[in-house]
Amino acid sequence: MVASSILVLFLLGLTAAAILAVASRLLHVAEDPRVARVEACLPGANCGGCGYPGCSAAAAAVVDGTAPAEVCIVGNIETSQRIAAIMGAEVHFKEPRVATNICSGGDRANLIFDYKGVEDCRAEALLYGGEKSCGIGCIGLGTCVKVCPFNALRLSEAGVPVVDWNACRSCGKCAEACPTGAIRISSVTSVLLHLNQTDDCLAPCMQKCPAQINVRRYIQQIKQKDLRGALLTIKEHNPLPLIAGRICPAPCENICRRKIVDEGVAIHTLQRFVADWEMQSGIRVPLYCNPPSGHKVAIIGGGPTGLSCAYFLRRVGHEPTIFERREHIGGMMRGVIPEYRLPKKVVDWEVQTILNLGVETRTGVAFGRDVTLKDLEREGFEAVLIATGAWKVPPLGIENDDAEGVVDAISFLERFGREGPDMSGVRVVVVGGSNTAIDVARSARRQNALVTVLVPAIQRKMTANKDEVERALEIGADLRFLTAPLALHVENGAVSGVTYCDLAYDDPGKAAGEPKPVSGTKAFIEADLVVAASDRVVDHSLFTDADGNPLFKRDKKTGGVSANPTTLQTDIPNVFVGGEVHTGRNILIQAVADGRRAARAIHFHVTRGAVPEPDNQQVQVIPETILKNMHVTYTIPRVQVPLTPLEERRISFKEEVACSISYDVARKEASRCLRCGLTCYDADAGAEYTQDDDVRPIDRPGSE
Amino acid sequence: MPSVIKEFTKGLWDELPPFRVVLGLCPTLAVTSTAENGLGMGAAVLFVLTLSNAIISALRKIIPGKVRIACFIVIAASLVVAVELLMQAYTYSLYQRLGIFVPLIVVNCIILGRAEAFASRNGVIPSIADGLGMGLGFTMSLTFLGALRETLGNGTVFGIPVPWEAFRPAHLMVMAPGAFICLGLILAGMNAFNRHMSRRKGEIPTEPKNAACASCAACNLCATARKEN
Amino acid sequence: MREIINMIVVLSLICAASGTLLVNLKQATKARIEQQVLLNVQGPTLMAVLKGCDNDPIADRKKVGDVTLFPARKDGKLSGVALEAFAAGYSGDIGVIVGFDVNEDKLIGIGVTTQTETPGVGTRIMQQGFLKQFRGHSLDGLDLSSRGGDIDSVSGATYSSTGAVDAVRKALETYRRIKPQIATLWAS
Amino acid sequence: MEYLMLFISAIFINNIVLVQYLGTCPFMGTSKSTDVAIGMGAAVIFVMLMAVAFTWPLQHYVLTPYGIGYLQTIVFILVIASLVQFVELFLKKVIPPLHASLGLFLPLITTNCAVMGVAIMVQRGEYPFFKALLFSLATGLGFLIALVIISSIRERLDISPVPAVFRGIPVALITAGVMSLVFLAFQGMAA
Repeated sequence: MVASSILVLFLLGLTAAAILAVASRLLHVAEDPRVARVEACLPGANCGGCGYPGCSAAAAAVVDGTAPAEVCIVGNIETSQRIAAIMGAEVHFKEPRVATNICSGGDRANLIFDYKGVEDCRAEALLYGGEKSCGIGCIGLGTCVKVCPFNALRLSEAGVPVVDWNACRSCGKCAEACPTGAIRISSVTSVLLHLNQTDDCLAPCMQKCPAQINVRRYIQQIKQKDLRGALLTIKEHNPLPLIAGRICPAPCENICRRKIVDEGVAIHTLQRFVADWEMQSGIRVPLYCNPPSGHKVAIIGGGPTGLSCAYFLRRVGHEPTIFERREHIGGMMRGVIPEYRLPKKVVDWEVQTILNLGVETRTGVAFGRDVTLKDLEREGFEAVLIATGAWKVPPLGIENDDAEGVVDAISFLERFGREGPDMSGVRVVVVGGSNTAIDVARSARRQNALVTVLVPAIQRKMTANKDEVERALEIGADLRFLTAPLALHVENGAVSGVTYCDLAYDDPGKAAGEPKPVSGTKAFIEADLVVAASDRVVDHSLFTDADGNPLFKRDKKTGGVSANPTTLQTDIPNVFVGGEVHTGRNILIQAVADGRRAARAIHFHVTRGAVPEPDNQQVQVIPETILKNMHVTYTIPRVQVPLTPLEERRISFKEEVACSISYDVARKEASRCLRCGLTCYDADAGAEYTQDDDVRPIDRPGSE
Repeated sequence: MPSVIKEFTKGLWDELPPFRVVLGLCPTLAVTSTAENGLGMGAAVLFVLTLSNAIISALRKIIPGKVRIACFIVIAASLVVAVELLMQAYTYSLYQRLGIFVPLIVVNCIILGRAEAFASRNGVIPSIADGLGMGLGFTMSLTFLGALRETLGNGTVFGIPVPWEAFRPAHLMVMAPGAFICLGLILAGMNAFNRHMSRRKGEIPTEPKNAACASCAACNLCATARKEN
Repeated sequence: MREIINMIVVLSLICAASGTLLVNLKQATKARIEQQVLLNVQGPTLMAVLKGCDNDPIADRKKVGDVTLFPARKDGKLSGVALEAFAAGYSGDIGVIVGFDVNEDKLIGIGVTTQTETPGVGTRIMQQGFLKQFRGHSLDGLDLSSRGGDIDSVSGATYSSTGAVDAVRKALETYRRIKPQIATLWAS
Repeated sequence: MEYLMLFISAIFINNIVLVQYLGTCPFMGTSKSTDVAIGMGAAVIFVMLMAVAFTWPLQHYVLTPYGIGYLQTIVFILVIASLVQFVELFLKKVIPPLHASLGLFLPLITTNCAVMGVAIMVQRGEYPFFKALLFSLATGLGFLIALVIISSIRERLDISPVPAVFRGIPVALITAGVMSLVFLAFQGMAA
């Protein structure tokens, strides 16, 4: 037994080892050793996000050349680099991506029924799209959490998923599983260039803002003391918060749901507060930019559109160059808009922030004169954005409108729009009702001139910002509403006075349409200087080819250069147009919005060769988001922006009229925000300020 | 020296098999119909695990990689045969009750798992500490489970009747369904305890990570598990 | 190639080493195991069959040829012997211990030691209803009633009953064959 | 009839996982999705047949004649481990598609006590060769069936409101307990 035991085991071990050894030789499958090495670099989660059935399949594909080194979407750049090193290939930049939840409503949404079933969002969605009345919101059963192979998701207390961005590898499983699209995979590019869609969770303010700023988020961030986050949120869609916070007429505030209860949230005041916080800190919050892609883009015009487009192009990784006719970047924001509304140092700071990202500039170069489309193409620019603005003020179109003493508003503001010669005793007549006209009136008045403005509308219908009109009246400008000049009187070749008539609307109650002259009315006013500020139009003389033929079609409605309204692409495929040169006279935030829209189009043009139309683009305010009744618990008075005292304003250009608000005031104002979703909102907003005297519960009719 | 103590104690709570690290389910379920069986099985595993860890870590430099698993298995199997012989000679009735599960110790994933994960990478002393700790933890768990099932199913602990007259044992608990259900409840209890602890520490309670993976027989052989380590 | 040889050598040597170790352990424990097996496997049945003896039949066992005999003593006097026999049942062998009264030449009783019969069917041969038929049975005419004897088979378990009876008959033959030696075995 | 009874008994009455507790580790580990469960089940059937086919002759022509039955454990596990490794190499070279579908599970099976258990059980039951093969096939089928059932249940459990502390393994174990209870009922069939 002794011998047999030892022998049997020995022989067995020998046979087993021998067979395995021989088998591993004979049955050796010739495998590219690189497959195993590449596979070792991959995370091994077999998530399938790359489109291959697993990590080993992806590794095989990399080795046989059908997949690039950056095949793995969940791996980081190091993964790609290691694979590239094995394959001897160069690694291309892969933009980091992450899952994001767009729904912040959670369990505050109205229920249309009570769901008691399989705990899976997909199952619930089969029943009328889920128990929540909102069709796009998070259902909250956590299917995304269950499918996440990286444990990067959890459900918050409010029942919406929270992404751990350190753990998320953007494999896309959650987005694939989510039946409502509340969770999406986003990247820097997709966030920056996303255009509002009807299936996004859009509060009314976000729909109304031309730049589509995520108002809800940045106001919440202010409330949570995350000013840096708020700034980054604003800068996702608006690179000029300092400027927009000062001169934007804030269409968003007009549509704010809080207006149903008391007054709209002071959205643009808060924006300015955040932007001022950064500027006053003196340190620029770093903005993430993708590394240079090698795509060069020429931007003609250094105004808000050009700056905005350059900013977005640079952040998504392209290399824009701004060509500016004047010596300074900033367009009308710098030099035309007066100092007391928009100080030059603010504009310079903001411009510098953008240029610091790596935007090149060439000043003193005028399009058409110093550089042509051909030159740009030759220099290697793959796309061109025309953003030259609308600088031409049309003549008054009345008798003697070319006499001495008649100037256009832009020239006036450029020449007199800063602390200049004393204009005591000079009688100035301004024609027009736009912001430009009011700026002229205020600047002249501050230099002690006697100012009369002939406004072709009633005060409510003026295109100028309401506040600015107030400011003009405060310092003693004489605004004559519903008037229009008839003729200029000339003495010794110089203008001496203006005759004007009254205007009237067809229906004075509604004040709709263009007011018409009332026959028989006639008045005269003496004038030493007449400033035409009725409108600003696009100067098409810039856009001609060598033979003098126009380069672009003219848009009949706006008078600007015609282009596709979504992509801003002109008839020349690699030339895009944006801002006032496309829309005609418009507000600053529209220019910023156009810059971003153009950047999106240019990005797709240079990377894909074609510009896709966005899906479900939100163009008009979504009707279901306009609520009739709301049940809000507390009313909190809107913040009052402190103003520079009238005395100082009369004599000085330096002081900004509107001053900054304090941190505590800003946070209190932020707490007024109802954090609206598509249909849901926080009824208890501001509950943390109930101790304050000015915060009162709203008596709800029928609640007793 | 403290590290040796750490290797020893981790098996007693942090990586307590099979409750914290779900390993070696077959014997856990099969032989725990009484506390005595559980204790016996645990002791057998303790013996094999400690010695196999010691031998494997001593031989770890000699064993060629390709026949690594085969060598581990032979070593473990030899020890199992030794245990079989010793049990037959000294505790024959226990040997009979444990039946087929004595030779099956060799395929208990704790043995190979520790060999691959620990003994083949560490020195002899830490390996022995690891084996002792894990083995003791396993023994305690099995004895506990056995005592629980014996109480519920038979009304006795180590054959001594529970001093509670009105107690009517549910025979089901010593049969197969009882084994599964008891273990399930204990694991749920562990989860509840962990959540309670992490909540007290102010952490966010997390799902036990990869609980299913840990229960799989072959962590040592499995590509996914290797990458996670 | 060196790697392969190394592989083979190491594995074979480990196997051989473990073989050496185990065979020695086996040798060392052999006697004890044998006794333990008897004590635990045959023991309970044996004691049931040889009820009332005042010695330890396992300790006093003796071998005749390849048959192990267990003596039962009462008041120091040999009263009976028991031996084990096997026969094929429905599935696998059925092991039966048969006790013989040496003084009166009849069966003391039988007990089943090992069986792998169908649970609930064939296993009924282990119940008293079947087993008691053998108690005190004479050495002759022991067979199933279907074959002309007086043992009733367990209904539905004919194969198992046959196996058990076959085993008893084998034991009977052995007993007859070695009976002459029995008296001298425990002479002292 | 005898073989039919053996077959049914091995699949249901003495189901390897739910009644005999063998192979519970892979039963818990690979039952998260039905696809994986089927792959694992198929691989187990295959390896069980192979293991019995190799170990049976070894027991009857080497171990028993030389009186070294006590080495059964070490011999069997060595044979099974080498066999699994060999089969993996073989499939990879000769039948790559089969390797692609079963290959992942093969290494898992080395430490599957169900395979080793069956090899030992056929020896303890002293089955003849053909019967042993049949028995191992039936046992493997029983494993497959149990695995497929529990994986289907667990797929449903994943989307059911299970209390947080029971999520994952605990509820799977309790499910297995209930299934085991059901399989206990088959024992009545034999009586």
